[in-house]
Amino acid sequence: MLDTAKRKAMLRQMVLLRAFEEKLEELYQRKAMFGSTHSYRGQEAIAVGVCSALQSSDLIASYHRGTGHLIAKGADLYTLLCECMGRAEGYSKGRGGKMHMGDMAFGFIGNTGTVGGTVPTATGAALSAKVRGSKEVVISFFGDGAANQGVVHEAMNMAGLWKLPVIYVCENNQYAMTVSLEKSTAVKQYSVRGAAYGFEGKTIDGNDVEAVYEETARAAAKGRSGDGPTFLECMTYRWDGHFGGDPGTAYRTKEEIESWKQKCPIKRLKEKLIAEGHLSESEFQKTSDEVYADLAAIAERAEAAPLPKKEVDLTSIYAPLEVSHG
Amino acid sequence: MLDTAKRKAMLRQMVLLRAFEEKLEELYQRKAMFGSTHSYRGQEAIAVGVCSALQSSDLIASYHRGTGHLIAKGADLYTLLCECMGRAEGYSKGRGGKMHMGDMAFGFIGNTGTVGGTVPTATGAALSAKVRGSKEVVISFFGDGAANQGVVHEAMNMAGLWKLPVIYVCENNQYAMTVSLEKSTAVKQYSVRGAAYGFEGKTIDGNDVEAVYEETARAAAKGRSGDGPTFLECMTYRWDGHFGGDPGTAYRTKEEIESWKQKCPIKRLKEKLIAEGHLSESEFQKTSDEVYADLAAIAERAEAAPLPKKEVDLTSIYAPLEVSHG
Amino acid sequence: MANAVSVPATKEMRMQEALREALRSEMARDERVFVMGEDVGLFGGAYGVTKGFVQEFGEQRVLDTPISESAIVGLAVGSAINGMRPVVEIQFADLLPLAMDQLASHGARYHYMTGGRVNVPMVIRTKFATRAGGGPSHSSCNHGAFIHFPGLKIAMPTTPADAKGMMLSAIRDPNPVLFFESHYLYGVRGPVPDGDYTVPIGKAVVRRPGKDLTIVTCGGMVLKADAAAEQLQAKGIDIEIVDLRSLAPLDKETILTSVAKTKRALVLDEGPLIGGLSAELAALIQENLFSDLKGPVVRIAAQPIPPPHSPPLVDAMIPDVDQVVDAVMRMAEGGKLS
Amino acid sequence: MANAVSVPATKEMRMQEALREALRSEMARDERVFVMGEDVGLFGGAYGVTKGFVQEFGEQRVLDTPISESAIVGLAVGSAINGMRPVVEIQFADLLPLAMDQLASHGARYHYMTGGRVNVPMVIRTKFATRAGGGPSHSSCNHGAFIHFPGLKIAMPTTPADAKGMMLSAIRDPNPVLFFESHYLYGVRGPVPDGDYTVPIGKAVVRRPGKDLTIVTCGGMVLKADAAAEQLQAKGIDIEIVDLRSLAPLDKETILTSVAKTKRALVLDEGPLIGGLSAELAALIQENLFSDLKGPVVRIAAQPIPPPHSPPLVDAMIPDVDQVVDAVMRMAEGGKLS
Ligand SMILES: Cc1ncc(C[n+]2csc(CCOP(=O)(O)OP(=O)(O)O)c2C)c(N)n1
Ligand SMILES: Cc1ncc(C[n+]2csc(CCOP(=O)(O)OP(=O)(O)O)c2C)c(N)n1
Ligand SMILES: [Mg+2]
Ligand SMILES: [Mg+2]
Repeated sequence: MLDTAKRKAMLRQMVLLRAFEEKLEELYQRKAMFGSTHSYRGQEAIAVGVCSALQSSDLIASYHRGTGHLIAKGADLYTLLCECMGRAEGYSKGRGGKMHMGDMAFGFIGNTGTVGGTVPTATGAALSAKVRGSKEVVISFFGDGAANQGVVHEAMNMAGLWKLPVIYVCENNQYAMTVSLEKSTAVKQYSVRGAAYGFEGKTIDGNDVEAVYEETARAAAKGRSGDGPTFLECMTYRWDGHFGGDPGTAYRTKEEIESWKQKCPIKRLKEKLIAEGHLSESEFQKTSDEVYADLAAIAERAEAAPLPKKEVDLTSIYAPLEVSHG
Repeated sequence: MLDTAKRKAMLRQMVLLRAFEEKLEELYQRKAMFGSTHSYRGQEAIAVGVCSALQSSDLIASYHRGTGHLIAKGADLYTLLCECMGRAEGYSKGRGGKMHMGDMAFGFIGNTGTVGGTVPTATGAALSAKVRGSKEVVISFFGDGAANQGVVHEAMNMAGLWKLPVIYVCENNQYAMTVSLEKSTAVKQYSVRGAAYGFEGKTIDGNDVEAVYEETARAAAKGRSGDGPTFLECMTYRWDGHFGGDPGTAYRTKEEIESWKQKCPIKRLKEKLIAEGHLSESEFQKTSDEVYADLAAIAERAEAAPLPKKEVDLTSIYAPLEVSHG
Repeated sequence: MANAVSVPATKEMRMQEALREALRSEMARDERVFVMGEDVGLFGGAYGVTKGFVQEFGEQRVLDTPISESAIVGLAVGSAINGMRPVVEIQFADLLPLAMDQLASHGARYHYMTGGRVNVPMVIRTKFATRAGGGPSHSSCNHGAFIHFPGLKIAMPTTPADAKGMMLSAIRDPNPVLFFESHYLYGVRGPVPDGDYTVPIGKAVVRRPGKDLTIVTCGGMVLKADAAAEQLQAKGIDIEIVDLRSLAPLDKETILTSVAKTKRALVLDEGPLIGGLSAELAALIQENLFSDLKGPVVRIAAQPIPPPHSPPLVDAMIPDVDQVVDAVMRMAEGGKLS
Repeated sequence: MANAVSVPATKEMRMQEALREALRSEMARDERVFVMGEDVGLFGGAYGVTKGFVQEFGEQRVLDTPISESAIVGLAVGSAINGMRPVVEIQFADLLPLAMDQLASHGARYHYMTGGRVNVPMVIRTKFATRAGGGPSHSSCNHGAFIHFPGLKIAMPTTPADAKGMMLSAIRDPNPVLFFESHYLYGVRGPVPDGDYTVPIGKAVVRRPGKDLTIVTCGGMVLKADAAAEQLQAKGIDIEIVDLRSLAPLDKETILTSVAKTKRALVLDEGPLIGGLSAELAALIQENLFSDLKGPVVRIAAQPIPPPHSPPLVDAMIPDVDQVVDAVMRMAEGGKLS
């Protein structure tokens, strides 16, 4: 069972993830952020539950709705905000924006804007872990819409075949842009697809951060001991539109959105901790205020940071040759 | 139940398919055939069982091991042999060879040498049938190895979603080139994948032509009445190597090959008809001799047919514009 | 009637609207035409081109698809072979590589490789343009790769009128047509002829006549070429602009006729420099008109890097008006280049 | 020691053997190197390059894969990012479009788009060549499309020695290297230096020195160029042949130095004519050396059609020696082309 300190840390993390998306939305509105946002509000329990169950040597691969995963895995907020704002000090020096980053220094393989595109990357990282005999476990985060990409199928078949230490975390927020689940797939739950590749598939409540933690921990232990992949389908909902500027109401009813806001993962853990006597409303408020204030200060610094120079460095497309071949 | 005449016709067809592969092998050995062969010997019950259950307006899409499907669907033997030998009068005027043909005149959508490549094509043809409200059913033939291609997954998901009149006939001959099933997939039977796309998947004995017929007829009726696709996995074995020149013994034991030869689909139906008193050994021999002799005569004609001219027609890559858009 | 000379009636509209008008009228006219793609239904397509279609034509003919680019194109090929005229939306050009095999090795080759027995009358619409905020997966200009695959026709209209006219031609063409729509041009308004107005695939147009130097270009770059030509006019240099409109087949005649006249050519492309459209144009022109040319064919294209995210990096990558003006000044002034 | 001047010891071998030697020694030297692909295990790869590897290095380092080109490349990318040095076999170039997204939009872009934080040291080996019996899905030459995607390095060795030397360089390169192996050259024998012999990626070589005209080419076409040069020598025309060896990055210096000297250039490519390597070379040369050139850069490339099946059609499609000889005669004889 999770101890109180850990649960409080997870609560704080979820607040941070939410604060981050709200900050991005504000920057987007002010046109301080280039490109679009893809708000993670409502889905925080998944990134936090999963990443809290990992060891620091474990790895994650992410996707377009990826800011939450990165922060939960340990990204530096200033560097991340710089990248969102196209600053030279961003993770990708402004080249990638928030959809295109990667930094193995904190176990972040990468994300891209191609739906499903990093599922094979994550699977390949797990193959490396297996071949090297390391004990790393790799998380492959992706959305429900990504589950229908061909390369996802191909990668999962290989993972099942070679019993790779990878956990497929499908964040089923029930929509791919404007297309609802029932319009894009004939199955009720994507977790049935685990069986198509010879491994376990399970659907869980993605708004229950403790459940996400527990299932991840179990799947990770399984992966580490050579028992292969797990497909974890986490049912959830995005509160906001698909991207900045999309109110998200053309294809979803107000009632549906409202009903899911009631299932807020932050509210849920907070109320539980209060009910258990481990937290007070004012203590929560204080934490939350701190998180928001710290973030605001960092964002201000990032906004003041310089843009890259207007120049093309043609050598930037290749990594330099290593001097010695050992 | 199948009447005797039909079963005798199917027997004759299977003999023809076998004779055809043996003819190709002979042409290949003499270098009269360009490119490689992909022998269908041992798998004849599938093409014949499936195509015998179809109406002439139904369609098939095929793959590299495709000569059997085409003949069973009604291809002209002379034109087909011409194509195998790169002759100008071949189905594709010598452009495609036996792996690249198509002729809607007999319901043949096409085949290509890209493993899995025609599964979406077949599925799209079924989409057309549905949108037009025609009663066509489409057969998508492919091998076990093809089942792991991404586009196959994508197409099947759409077929399940839109309840398309398509039957996925997976000819599981247990090897993809030299790679055995257990080295390329974690599932025991590919038919479990039907469930991953919300439709029925079934594994049947692919060497039992009557079973193949019955299951196809059932699945076709289902497709015609709007109840969507079926995944029919037909267990079988190729007697020969993967392609001309491959003895097929580096990755398979002699015993395994021999045991499957005992399960010969032709022998099976023939012995059954004899046991039932509907056929005699000599009658069978006569049929068989006829088939071989006819084919030999056609092959001789095809071999004498001219090659295409050594010239490039740059206009050949586009279909000409239609005169009126009326 | 008094007014016997018919002046074609036109309406001002944006490119999206022109495309919508073409698609809509063709769906009404020909029931084989249907639309499929991600978010083309309720949402009306990522850029609103199919807005209202699902209401008008129903879900059977306006199909929202799963996120499966390869099968989207593959099913379009199959439905085209079996009698339909699919018009597919791929949300942006960066996603075309996902469908490359179905597009370039299947759709584009069926006619040829079946000896002409099978036709694939389909249209693949996609948006492109390198722009800030898009980044490496959302703003690639990869049309230059597709001209290398025989069997595809490729359209890239610049004006709303051409968008309508070429879309009608594309849908009616018995071949696969890859239809590139520039992000920059979606919002630009222009007159569009009413009714059944078609513009042939495979014909370029002289967008601006001039005598001193030809700029061969297409898509959004036509506007930059024109802005450069205005500045150059003021300096006494008279630019002719050839707008390709179709990248495959290329209209060699229009290109070569123009350059034979001006004797100087600059090719301007939004795609990356190496091995793309700009290379083909330069190679073609010098091959045919070497002795007429007063200097080398100069290429201005995007820098050969993946499309970046941050505005200054994008600005440094894609060709701009000043760059064109400067290059022309160098070409015209003599010295090594003349 | 008596013999102080070291003459590098060589062995005669075929290109497959040279590739096998390079791969094998590198797998022995560096345990991060592993091999994956269809039929690379027991079968030793479709062309025997990895014969014996599974016995020597075990199934962990020699992985037979399912038929899933996109994920094969995608897993290679992921394993490379996570510390391995994958060497992938894609059975033939026609299958690369299936993996185009993972190759060109993922593998090729990670380094750039992560601001240099992530490297993808992988090699993708593939076979190519248009030849009778292959047909539209088994004999495409599509290298010309890949040069258009920034971030890939592309190798195409001609000799067994280069095959070995470039394979060693490719495996050690921290970038994705697409390695094209010509079907025609697999069987050609040549001397291969023993030991740790490397040839840099990005450096062309003058394969035959000459003074009258430069043929810029690569892969199997180098042999045709050489045969043509022999015939031309007899007619008094002295050909210089530049063998590119690397298509990305292109070795502009070697190309331009040669043409600056000979003042005439013919580019010869096995890929289809439009928008590929031959276009890039012609554009590049005329752009840089226009005033030195005595005539246009002439392109000889495959006809822009899908690769056909029947021998006469193939023969008509791909460049042959006579065609090169004729073109050179026309270029050299004056008249319109000189
Ligand atoms: C391969 C690909 N196809 C289409 C798109 C356009 N697109 C961006 S996000 C998205 C929906 C993704 O849905 P899902 O995977 O469920 O993730 P979510 O946005 O719901 O988190 C689409 C269609 C894309 N980026 N990549
Ligand atoms: C996409 C693709 N990958 C690889 C190949 C090379 N190849 C040709 S046939 C084949 C095996 C196919 O196996 P399967 O689908 O089981 O069909 P079978 O040959 O057993 O009938 C392979 C790997 C190919 N033609 N296409
Ligand atoms: Mg979703
Ligand atoms: Mg098989």
